[in-house]
Amino acid sequence: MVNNASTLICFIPFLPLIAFAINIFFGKQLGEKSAWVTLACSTCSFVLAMLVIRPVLSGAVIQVNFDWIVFGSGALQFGFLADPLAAIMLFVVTCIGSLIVLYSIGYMHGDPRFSRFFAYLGLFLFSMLGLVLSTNLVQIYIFWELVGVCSYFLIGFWFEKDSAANAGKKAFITNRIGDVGFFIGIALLFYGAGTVNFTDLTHEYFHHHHQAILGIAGLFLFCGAIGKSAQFPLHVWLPDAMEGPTPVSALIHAATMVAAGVYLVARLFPLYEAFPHSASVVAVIGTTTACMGAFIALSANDIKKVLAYSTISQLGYMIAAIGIGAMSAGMFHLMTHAFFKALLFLGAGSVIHGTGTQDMREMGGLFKAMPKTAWTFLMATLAISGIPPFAGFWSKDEILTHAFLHHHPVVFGLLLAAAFLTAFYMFRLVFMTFFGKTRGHFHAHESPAVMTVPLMILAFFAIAAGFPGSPFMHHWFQAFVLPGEAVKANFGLMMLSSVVALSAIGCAYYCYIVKPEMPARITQAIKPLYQASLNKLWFDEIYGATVVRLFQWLAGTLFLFDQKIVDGAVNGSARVGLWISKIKNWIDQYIVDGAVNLVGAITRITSSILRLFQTGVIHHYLLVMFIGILMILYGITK
Amino acid sequence: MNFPILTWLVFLPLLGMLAVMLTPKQNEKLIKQIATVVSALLFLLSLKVLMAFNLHDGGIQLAEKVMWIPQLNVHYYLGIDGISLPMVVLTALLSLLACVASYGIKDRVKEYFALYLLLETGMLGTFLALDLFLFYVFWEVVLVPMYFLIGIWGGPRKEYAAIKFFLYTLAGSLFMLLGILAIYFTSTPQTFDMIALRQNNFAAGFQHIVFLALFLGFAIKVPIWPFHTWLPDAHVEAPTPISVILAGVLLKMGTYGFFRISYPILPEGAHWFAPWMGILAAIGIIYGGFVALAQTDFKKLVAYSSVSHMGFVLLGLASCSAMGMNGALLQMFSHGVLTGALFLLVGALYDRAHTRDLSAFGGLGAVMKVYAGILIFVSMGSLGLPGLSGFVAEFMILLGTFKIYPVITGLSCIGILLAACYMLYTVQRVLLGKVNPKWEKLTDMTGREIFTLAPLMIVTLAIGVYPILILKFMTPAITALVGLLS
Amino acid sequence: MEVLTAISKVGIYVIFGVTLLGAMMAVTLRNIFHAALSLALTLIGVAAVFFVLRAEFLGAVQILLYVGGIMILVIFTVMLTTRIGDRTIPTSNHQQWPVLIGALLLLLYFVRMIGKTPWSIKSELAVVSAVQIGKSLVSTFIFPFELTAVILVAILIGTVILAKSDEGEEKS
Amino acid sequence: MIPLHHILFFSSTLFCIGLFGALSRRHVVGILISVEIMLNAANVNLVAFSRWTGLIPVNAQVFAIFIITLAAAAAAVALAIVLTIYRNRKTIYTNEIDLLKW
Repeated sequence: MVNNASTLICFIPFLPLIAFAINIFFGKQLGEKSAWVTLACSTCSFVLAMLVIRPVLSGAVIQVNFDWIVFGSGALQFGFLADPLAAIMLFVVTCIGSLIVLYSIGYMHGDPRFSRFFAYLGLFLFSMLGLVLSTNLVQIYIFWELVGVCSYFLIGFWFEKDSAANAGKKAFITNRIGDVGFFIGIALLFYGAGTVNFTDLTHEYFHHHHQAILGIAGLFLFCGAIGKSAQFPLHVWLPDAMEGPTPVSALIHAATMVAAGVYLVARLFPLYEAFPHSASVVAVIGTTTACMGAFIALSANDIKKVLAYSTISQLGYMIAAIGIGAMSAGMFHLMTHAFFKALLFLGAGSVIHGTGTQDMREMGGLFKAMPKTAWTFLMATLAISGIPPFAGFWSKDEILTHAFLHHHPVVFGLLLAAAFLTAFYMFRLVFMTFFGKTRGHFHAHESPAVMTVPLMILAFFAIAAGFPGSPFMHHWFQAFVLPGEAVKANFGLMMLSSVVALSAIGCAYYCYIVKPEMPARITQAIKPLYQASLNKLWFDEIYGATVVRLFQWLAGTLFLFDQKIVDGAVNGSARVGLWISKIKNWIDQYIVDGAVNLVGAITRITSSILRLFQTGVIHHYLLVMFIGILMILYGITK
Repeated sequence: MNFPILTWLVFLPLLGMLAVMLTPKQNEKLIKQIATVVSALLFLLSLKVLMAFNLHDGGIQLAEKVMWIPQLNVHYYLGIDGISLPMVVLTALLSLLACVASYGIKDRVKEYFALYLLLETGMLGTFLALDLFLFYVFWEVVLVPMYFLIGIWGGPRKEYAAIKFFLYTLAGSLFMLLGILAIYFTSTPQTFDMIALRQNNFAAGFQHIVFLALFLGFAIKVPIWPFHTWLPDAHVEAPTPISVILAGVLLKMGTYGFFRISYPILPEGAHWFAPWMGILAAIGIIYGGFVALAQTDFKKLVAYSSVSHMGFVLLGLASCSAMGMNGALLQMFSHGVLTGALFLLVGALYDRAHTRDLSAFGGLGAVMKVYAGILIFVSMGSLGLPGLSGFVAEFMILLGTFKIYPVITGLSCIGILLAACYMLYTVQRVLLGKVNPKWEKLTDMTGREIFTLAPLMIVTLAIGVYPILILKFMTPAITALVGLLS
Repeated sequence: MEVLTAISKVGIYVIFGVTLLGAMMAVTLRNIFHAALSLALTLIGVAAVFFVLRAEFLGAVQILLYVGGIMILVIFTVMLTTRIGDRTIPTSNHQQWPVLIGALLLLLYFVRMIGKTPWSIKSELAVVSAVQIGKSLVSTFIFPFELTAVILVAILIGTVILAKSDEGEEKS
Repeated sequence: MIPLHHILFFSSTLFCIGLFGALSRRHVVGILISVEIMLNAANVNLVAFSRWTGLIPVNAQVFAIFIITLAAAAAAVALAIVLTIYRNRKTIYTNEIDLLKW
C-alpha cells in the first residue's frame, strides 16, 4: 500500500501540469473544451490524493527523493513527502481546486482568453501541490515562487486594465520582498543546521542543536510567510489582488496559496517551539494582522475587498495560533477556513456574475433572486462568524482556548475582539447584499448549475469540516496532526465565543436592517477611526511615500550617477587624452614639425622641379631607363 | 585523438570566412547559407565534444599541443575541461542562432558575415586556448571584428559606441598582457602553458600585483562595476545579433579568464582579493538593478540587467567555494542564454515598431500573443523564477557565498528583488495595459524568430528543472579548481 | 664542296641582311600595317637562321607561333584600332635621335664585348633533335613546363576578360 | 660554317634595332612589334650558344621555346590591353596616354 502510494504521489502534481501544457499549446483548438481538460486532471489528482492520504491516515509517511543539484561534495535532493500536515493540505488543495475549476467553467464562460485561464489554473495547481508535497525548504521555496508567479499571471489576467496589471506586479514584488528574507533564512538554516529537510528538522533535533543563529533563521523564514500569507506589514498586495477573476481570488487568495505561509510556519513548528522568542514574534505579527484586517474590513464597500481583508484577518488567526504553540489548531483553522472562505468568494463571484457590480452599496435584497447563492453564502458566513456547530466555530474556538489556557491573555483578548469584528462585518456584508431593498439598477439572476453545485458542496464542508476537530470526534484532527498533544475542550470558552459572535450579529442586524441610518451616525461620531479604516490605515500611501519613492529616487540618482560620473569619468579620461593630444599637437605642429616642415619645404621645392620629369609618358621613362643601363654597362666594363 | 576536433572547432569558421570572401557579393543568399551551415556544423562539433567528454575527469581533455614559437616556448595548445565546455557549447549555440537572426542585415552582407565568422573563431579560440600567448591572441582577435560589427552595422551612435568599446577593452587587455608577461618571466621554466604554470608557486606579493593586473583586464570585459559603462552604449548601438553575441559570449570571456587564469595560477592573489571582488559584485548587482529600473530604452535596460547578473557571477567567484563557483559557471551559461533571448526579443520588437522606448508601448500582450508568451517566459527566467536556469544559478551562488560573506550576500539578495521590479515593470510597460492603437497592426513572431528563440527557452527550462544535466559536466572541474585554491 | 659551302655562307649572310632590313622597316615604317608585315618578314628570317643553325624544331615553332599566331593577332589589333591610312600622324615620338645614338652605342658596346670575350667553342657543333627537346621538357623542365601551362590558362582567361566588350560588363 | 661572332653580331644588331623601335615608336602596337624583335634576337643568341658553347645544348633550345611561348602569351595580353585602352581612351599613341602621371 505504501509502495503503491509512493508511486502515485509523483503523479499528483504532474497531472495539472499536463493540463497546463495541453491548454497552453492547444488552447486555441480546444476552445471551451480546455476547461474540461483541467477539470479532468485536477479531479484525477484529487482521487490520487485520496489514495495517498489513506495510508497516511493510518500513520505511514510517504517519501520519494532524487538528486537535484550537485556541488563539490554534496547534493540537494528533491522529492515528495506526504505526512499528516501535507495530507491535510493535499486534501484541501485538490478538493477545493477541483471544485473551483468546475465553478470557473461557468464564471469564465465567453472570456476571450478562456483556455489561457485554465492553463494558468493547471500551472497553479501543479505548483501548489509541489509546494505542499515538498520535502525540504529549497523545494518549497521553488514552488513558493512558482505559485507566486501563477498568482501574478492570474491577478493580471485581464491585463488590459491598468489596475489589474499594477496589482499583479505589486503582488509579485511584495512577495519577493518576503522571499528575500525567506531565502536568507534558508541559507542561515543550511549553514546553521546543515540540513533543510523537513524530516530532519524535528523537535529532538532542535533540542540538541540550540544555537541562536537558528532562531534568527526562524525569523527570516517567517518573512516568507509574512509575504505569502499577507501578514502585517506586507499585507498590502492581497486586497489589490482582487483585481483577478473571482475564482482565482477564491482558490489562490483565500483557500490555498495564501495559506502556504501558514503551512510553512506549521512545517517549521519544531523550530519555533524551540525558540520562544521567534515564536512570540510570530504570535505578535499574527495577532496584529488579525485585528488590523478585521478593522479595515469594517468599512470596505467592495464585496471582494471585505472578503480579502477578512482573509488577512483569518490568516492572522492561524499565524497567531502557531505562534502561541497551537499548531494543530492553526492547521485546523486553515482547513475550515479554506472551505468557508472559498465558499464566500465563490458566492461573491456568483453575486458579481448575477449583478455585474462589486459595490455592496448598489446591492441589497438579492435573497429572492439568488436563493441558492444566498443560502450557501449564509452558511459560510455563519461558519466564519463562529456560530456553533459550523466549521469555523470549532477551529476558532480551539485557538482561543489554547491562548486562554496557555496564558496569553493579550493574544486571547485581541483575538476575541477580532472575532467580534469578524462576525460584525461579515453580517454587515450579508445584510447589505442579500437583505433590504435593491439599490442598484440591474436584474439579478441566479447563476447556472455549474456554479451553484460547487457552492453546495462547499457549503456541506463549511458545516461538516469542523467535526473532525470537535469534541464529538475526540479531537481526532489535532491528534492526527500532532500526535500526543493534549487538547481539552472548555465549555465556558465555547459559550463566551458564541455569545460574542451572536452579539456581533445582533449589532449588525440593528445597524443595517433595523436602523439603516445608524452606520452614518456612528461614522460621524468616530470619524478619525472610520477614516483610518476606510483608508486601510494608509499603508499604501506610506509605502508609496517611503519605499517606492526611495527606490525610484535611487534608480534615478544612480542612473544619473552612472551617466554623469562613472561614464563621465570614462569620457573625461578620453577627453583629457584628447586635450593633451591637442596640446601636443600644437607643439608638434609649430615646433617639432616646424623643423620637419623645413625639410619638407625643401623637398617640395626640389620635387616640384623634379616633378617635371614625371611626364606620365612611358617613352620618357623608357629612355631614361635605357640611358641608365648604358651608364651601368659603361661603369662595369671600365 | 586522431581527429583534431578542437582545432576544427576553432578554425572551421575561418574556413567559412574564406568561403564567404570568395563568394560574389551579389549572391547574398549563398553567403547567408555558408555562414549558417558553418555555424550549424560548429554547433554539431560542439555537441560531438560534449559526447566525447569524460564526465569523471576534472582535468584537461582532448588536448592538442604543438610547439609554435620555440624561441619563446609558445605552444599551440588547445584543450577542454568542465569549465570551458559549457562556454564552448553556449558559444556554438548562440553563434548559430545569432547567425540565423542576422538574416535581417541588409547592407554589406558579405563583409558582415565574413567578420561574423572571424568573431566566432576568436571566441572559440579564447575558450579553448590553454597557452597564455595563444589566449591573448584570440582575445584580441575577438576585438577587431566586434569593432567593425558595431561600428558599421550599428545604430545612430555607432561610431562612439564602437570606439569606446574598442579602446576600453584594449586598455584592459594591455593590463592583462602585462600580467601575462610578468607571469611568463617569473615562472621557472619560462612558459606560457597554463597547466604547467599551476605548479609554480609564485611569491605572495607578486601574486597580488599580477592578480590585480589580470583583474583589470577581465573586469573591463565582464564588466564589473565601475568599468561597465561601455556595455550599455555598445549594446544599444550594436545590431541585434551582435548584441546577443556581446552579452551572451563576450561578457563571459571576462569571468572565464578568472576561472582559467587568475584563480588556478594565482590562488594566493585570489584569496587576497576575493573580499573586494565580493564587494564590487554586490555593488554591481544592486547598482545595475537600480539603474535598470530607471531605463526607458528596452535595450539599455537589458544591458544594465546584464551588469547586475554578471555581478552574481563575480559574487560566486568571490566565494571560492565549490557551490558558489559552480553557481557562477552556471550563471554564466544561463545569463548567456537568457540575455541572448532577451536581446532577440528586443530586436524583434524593434524590427516591427522601430522604437525601443518602453513608454511608447503597452497592451502588446493582446496583439502579439506568441511574443508575449515568450517575453514573459524569458523575463521570468531573467528575474530568477524557479524552474528556469537563472534561479538555480543565483540560488547556488547565494547559498555558496552566504557562509563566507553573509552581509554581502544578504545585500545582494536585494538584487533578486530589483530584478523582479525591473523585469515586471518592463513586462507591464510592453505587454500589459490598454492597446496603443498605433501598434494594433504589429504582426506576431515569424517562424524564423521562433526558431531562434525556441532552443534558448528549451535549454533554460531543462536546466532549471533538472540542473544536473549541466552540473555534472562542470562539477569535477570546479572541484579540482577549488582544490587548487585551498 | 668549297663552292657549296661558300654559297651557303653567302646565303646565310643574305638571310641576315634580309632579316635586319625587315627589322628596320618594322621599326620605322609610318604605316603600322606595313610595319607588321615587315615584322613577319623578320620573323621568317629568324626562323631561317634557326634552320641554318640546325635548330629545325625551333624554326618550325617560330613559324607556327610567331608568324602564324602573333602576327595575326598584331594585324587584327592594328585593324581594330587604327586608322591605317592616316598619314598625318607622326610615326615616332620626338626622341628618335637620342635613342638612335644610344642604340648605336649599345651596339658598339656589344660588338666590342663579343670581340673581347674568349668563347670556349666546342670541337664538335651540337645538333639538338626534337626528341631531345621533348624529353627534356617532360623531365628536367617538367616544373617550368607545368607552370607555363598554368600561366597560359591564366592569360587566356585574363585576355578574355580584358577584351570583353563594355556592354557585357554592364549586363552582369 | 660561319663563326659564332657573326651570329652574335647579327643578333646584337637585331636587338638594337628592336630597342630603337621600342623607344622611339608612338604606336603601342609598334612598340609591341619592336619588343618581339628584341625577343627574337635573344632567341637567336640562345640557339647560337646551344650550337657552339653549351654543355647541355638542349637546355638552350628549351629556353627558347619557353621564351616563344611566353612571348606569345604576353603579346596576347598586351594586345588585349591595347584594345581596352583604345576602347576607353580612343587612342593608342603613347604620348597621349599619360595615366601614370597623377
